[in-house]
Amino acid sequence: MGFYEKLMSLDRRWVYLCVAIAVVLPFLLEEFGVPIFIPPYITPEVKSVYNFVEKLREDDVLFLAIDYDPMAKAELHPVARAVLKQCFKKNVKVIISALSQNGPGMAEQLISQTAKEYNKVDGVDYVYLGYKPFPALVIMGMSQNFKLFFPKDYYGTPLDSLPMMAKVRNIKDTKGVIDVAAGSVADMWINEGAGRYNYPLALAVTGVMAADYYPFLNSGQLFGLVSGMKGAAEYEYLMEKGGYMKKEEFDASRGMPIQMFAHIVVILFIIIGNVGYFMSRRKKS
Amino acid sequence: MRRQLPILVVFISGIFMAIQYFVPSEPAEFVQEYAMDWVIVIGVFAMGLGLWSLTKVNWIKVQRQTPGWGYNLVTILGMVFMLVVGLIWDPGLGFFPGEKSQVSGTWFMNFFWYIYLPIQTVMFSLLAFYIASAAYRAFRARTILASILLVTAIVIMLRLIPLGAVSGINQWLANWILIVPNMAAKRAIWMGVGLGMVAMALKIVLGIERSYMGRD
Amino acid sequence: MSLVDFMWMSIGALLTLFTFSYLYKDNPFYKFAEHLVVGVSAGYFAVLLYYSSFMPKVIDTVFRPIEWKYFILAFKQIKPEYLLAALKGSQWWYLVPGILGVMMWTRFSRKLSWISRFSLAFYMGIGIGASIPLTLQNYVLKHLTSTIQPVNFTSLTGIWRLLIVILVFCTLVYFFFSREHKGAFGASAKVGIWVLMIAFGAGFGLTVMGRVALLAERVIFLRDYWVELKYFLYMLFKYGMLL
Amino acid sequence: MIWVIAFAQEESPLPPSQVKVKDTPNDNGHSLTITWKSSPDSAKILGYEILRSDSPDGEFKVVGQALATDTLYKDKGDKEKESPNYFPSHKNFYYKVRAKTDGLSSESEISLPAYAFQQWYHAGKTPVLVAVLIFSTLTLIFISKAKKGKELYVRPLAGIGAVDEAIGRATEMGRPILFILGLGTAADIATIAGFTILSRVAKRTAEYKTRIIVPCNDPIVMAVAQETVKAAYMDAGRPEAYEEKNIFFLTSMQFAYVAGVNGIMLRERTATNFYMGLFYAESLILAETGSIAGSIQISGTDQMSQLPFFVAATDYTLIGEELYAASAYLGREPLLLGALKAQDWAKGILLICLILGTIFTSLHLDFFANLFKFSLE
Repeated sequence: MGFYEKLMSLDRRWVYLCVAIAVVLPFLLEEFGVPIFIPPYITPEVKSVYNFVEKLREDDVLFLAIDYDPMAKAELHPVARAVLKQCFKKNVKVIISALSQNGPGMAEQLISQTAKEYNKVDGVDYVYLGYKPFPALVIMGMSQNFKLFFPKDYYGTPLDSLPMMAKVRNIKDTKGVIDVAAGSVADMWINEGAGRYNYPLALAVTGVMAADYYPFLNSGQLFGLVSGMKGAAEYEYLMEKGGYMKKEEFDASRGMPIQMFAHIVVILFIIIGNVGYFMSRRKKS
Repeated sequence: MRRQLPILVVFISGIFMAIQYFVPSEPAEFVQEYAMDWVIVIGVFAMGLGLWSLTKVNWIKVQRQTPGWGYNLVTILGMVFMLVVGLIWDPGLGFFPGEKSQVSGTWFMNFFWYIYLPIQTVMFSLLAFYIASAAYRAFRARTILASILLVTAIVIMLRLIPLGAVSGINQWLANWILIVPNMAAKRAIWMGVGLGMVAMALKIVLGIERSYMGRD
Repeated sequence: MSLVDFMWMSIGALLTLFTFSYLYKDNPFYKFAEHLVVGVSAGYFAVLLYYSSFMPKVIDTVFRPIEWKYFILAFKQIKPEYLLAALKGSQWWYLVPGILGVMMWTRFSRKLSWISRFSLAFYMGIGIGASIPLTLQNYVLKHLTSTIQPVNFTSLTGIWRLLIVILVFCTLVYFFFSREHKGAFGASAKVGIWVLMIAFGAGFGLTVMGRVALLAERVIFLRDYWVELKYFLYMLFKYGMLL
Repeated sequence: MIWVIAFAQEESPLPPSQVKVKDTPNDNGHSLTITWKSSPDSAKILGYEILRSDSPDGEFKVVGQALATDTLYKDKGDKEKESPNYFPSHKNFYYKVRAKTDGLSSESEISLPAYAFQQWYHAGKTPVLVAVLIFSTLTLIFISKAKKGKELYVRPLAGIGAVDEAIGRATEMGRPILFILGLGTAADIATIAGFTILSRVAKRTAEYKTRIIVPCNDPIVMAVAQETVKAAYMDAGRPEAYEEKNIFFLTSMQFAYVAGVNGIMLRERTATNFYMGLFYAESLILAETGSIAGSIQISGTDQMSQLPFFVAATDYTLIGEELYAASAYLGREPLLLGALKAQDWAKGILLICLILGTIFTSLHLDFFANLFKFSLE
């Protein structure tokens, strides 16, 4: 068997070995204190979400919808956290809702933790509305008046008594909505929310869902889209470049080297196989 | 009769359920819920058959001491152990133990967490290796079709690898593939599958296809 | 972490390694793990089915509501009206599927096994019948309506929509069975199979990420175990020195 | 804060008018639909409250809320008498609608009474019913045509052509054939398509005297598979060769089942593997293990997400609809081929609707697309 034929019929255990190395290597390097970081390619749809928040001025209000449950935490938590950090650092005010049934507790943890980091006060710098069932209805309601479904916030304080809510009556009074969602709530924000009441909307969704939402990006119904772990890693990188985040705080980006290496391994083996195929065919002819 | 009558039963129950779908009234609703329970209850009793089959196949090997019969014994013991702790030992509340067997720390749940789940998740994660070896083995540009398959797969995978300006074009191409040809193929497959499924269902209900119902 | 938890986690880690060893080649460790998981999971599922389906659908509907006091009296004193009182709360009609279920067990006997065909017939008939309208609705009509979109030549969205319609058309043409793929018909079918291959390539490429994440998760599990193990060995060593 | 005070000084809003109640259509008779004309002050109101009573001078209780832009509300309850949310049929109810601002409100006049009753036909599902009727008629027409002995052409399918060759290969090698019916239940149509293919394959293995192994993931699937194979052996005239122990149950849990099947492939060294039915993530594990064991593999599934892996890792794949057509191809029975012709006609109709629909919709004539729109409400 010639060299090229051998390239075509490598024992598959070599492939396994390379995949194993690609996955284990980043862990080992981290163990020895040399974490790898490869700057990702920044897609325009993530960049536009970042820029949107970046352009907000002090005391502007952003609406952040946290519509996922702990099942999708690994993929979506990093984006939600990054957006919150960016806002808090810029002194942008945030209103947050959590319309996924098992999500509110998790969202509360994230918010109070991040707020503590930046010394932000509930009711002054941010408001957490919490959960109400029937998301489509709640979204329409919030677009008209927050008090319709949330006379009180998550902690039981009447909205009227929150200084921050004096200026904002409904979502249209905010600068826009960033919805971090796993599941059909994203569709409801597009159709029932931004579609009816016409405010800027961006989505952050899981990797599996992303393909379904690109058409909305093209048609202009969304101004940005962050898809899964990869989008989150891009966002974190932008945050780092903008000085909002340190590399040690990275969350999604830590998993990315593994993904990159594994993808490179797969592509390399496809190339090896094809080089072997073409060269051995050329030799024959 | 042993074959015709069951096929008649399929016909009647099939037509009945198909019509029921268009009737919103309360009796129809009751019938639908009741019929779904039939399916569940028959399935539960059938589990007895399944366990019997698993035991028999393995027990024959143990009895004849065919090579590797020890492993077959492991299967039987594992199954019997789970049944015993799950139904009798762990709940410890007599005949109607409710959901007590789900309590963590019991033998039943420990076996689930530390024996069943690790093996199951590892089997699942083997896919990471297999997806690489399958790509290596199958993605050869032998024909036009194989080349298309290979190129699109690479375009999609390259999204994750930063390549400067190339990434920009690649990203656009990948998104286009996902929202145009990918979407079109999915819709066409689903519509075709829908027609195929209904045709198959009609053939069964009307008794044209009866190869599954045995002989007299 | 308590010692008991540590022991269980060790079993989990060991079985993880056993199963991974299969990648190199089939071996006794994998064989053991495989046979064990088949038995344990079959037993697990049966127990689950017992509590989640048999109890609520048979015991709780038919038997639990029976007033056994009256039931026994009815036979002792031969008074049928007591029987009625005993059965008052019972949803006795759930006995029908129960009987069909028991009929499945005639398969244990070679001679009577044909009786089980009635249970199978109900099972399949109900499932198939219900799926006829549902399939046409959810597979055919739904995707037909979502493909029909206004197209135009002035925006990218409009052009892509038109392209989707054309590609759906070609792909469906590929699935025609009773016409030879020749001429224009054959050309569309050819485009159709290309579209299919593009979609399959995309599907393949998209899945890699999720699968790699699963593997990474297992590596994290083993790494966490390694930390525990180091601690355990350290403690063992320390106390060993003391002794 | 200024905003709050400004609100409190407002006068109460004008009430909504023309409150009408009627039975909610297409339901089981435990719901009423209330409609109204929105309040002239709809710009400043927060929303509406819907109130219900069983007599015009009785106590009205709030049963629901609606948005300021709404003019319709469905008052829906449970059918169980024991439920606290029980909504009786055939009982008259009166309604009022209350417009609400921050602290103030005003009520509409009381509606005329109405009662809820059940329907015997769901009008929203008419497009589905029409589709079922058209498709059934087509099938019946072409089957009766086929009965008259009309010859039908079917184009060749690669996967089907390979079946005989694959069985022959197993026979030559003296090794068994493995048939996997996937993870579906016997009520899933993909699995049933698997049975119909199994029947034809088993008939040939009976003729060739080759062993066929069918490990199952569901006990009922096992029972049906046993019936199928037994009948196939009888048809082939070799009932004595049928062995029930080759069609057995493994386990119902996905990856435990895969582990078991992997073991069978490697140790029985199956020459040919068939995968026909409903498959999920395990598809690639099965196909790769089969390829390690050196088996010829023929697969078929309707699961879009798994087709890429079958296409890449097995030798032949029946894509989507082809899985359902396979039994007709293998059996060559005229009736089944007739049904295939009906499928093609249905596809033709679908294509015409697609093109016409796109043209009409692009010209802003929505009536055509609306013909296919069903509603489950």
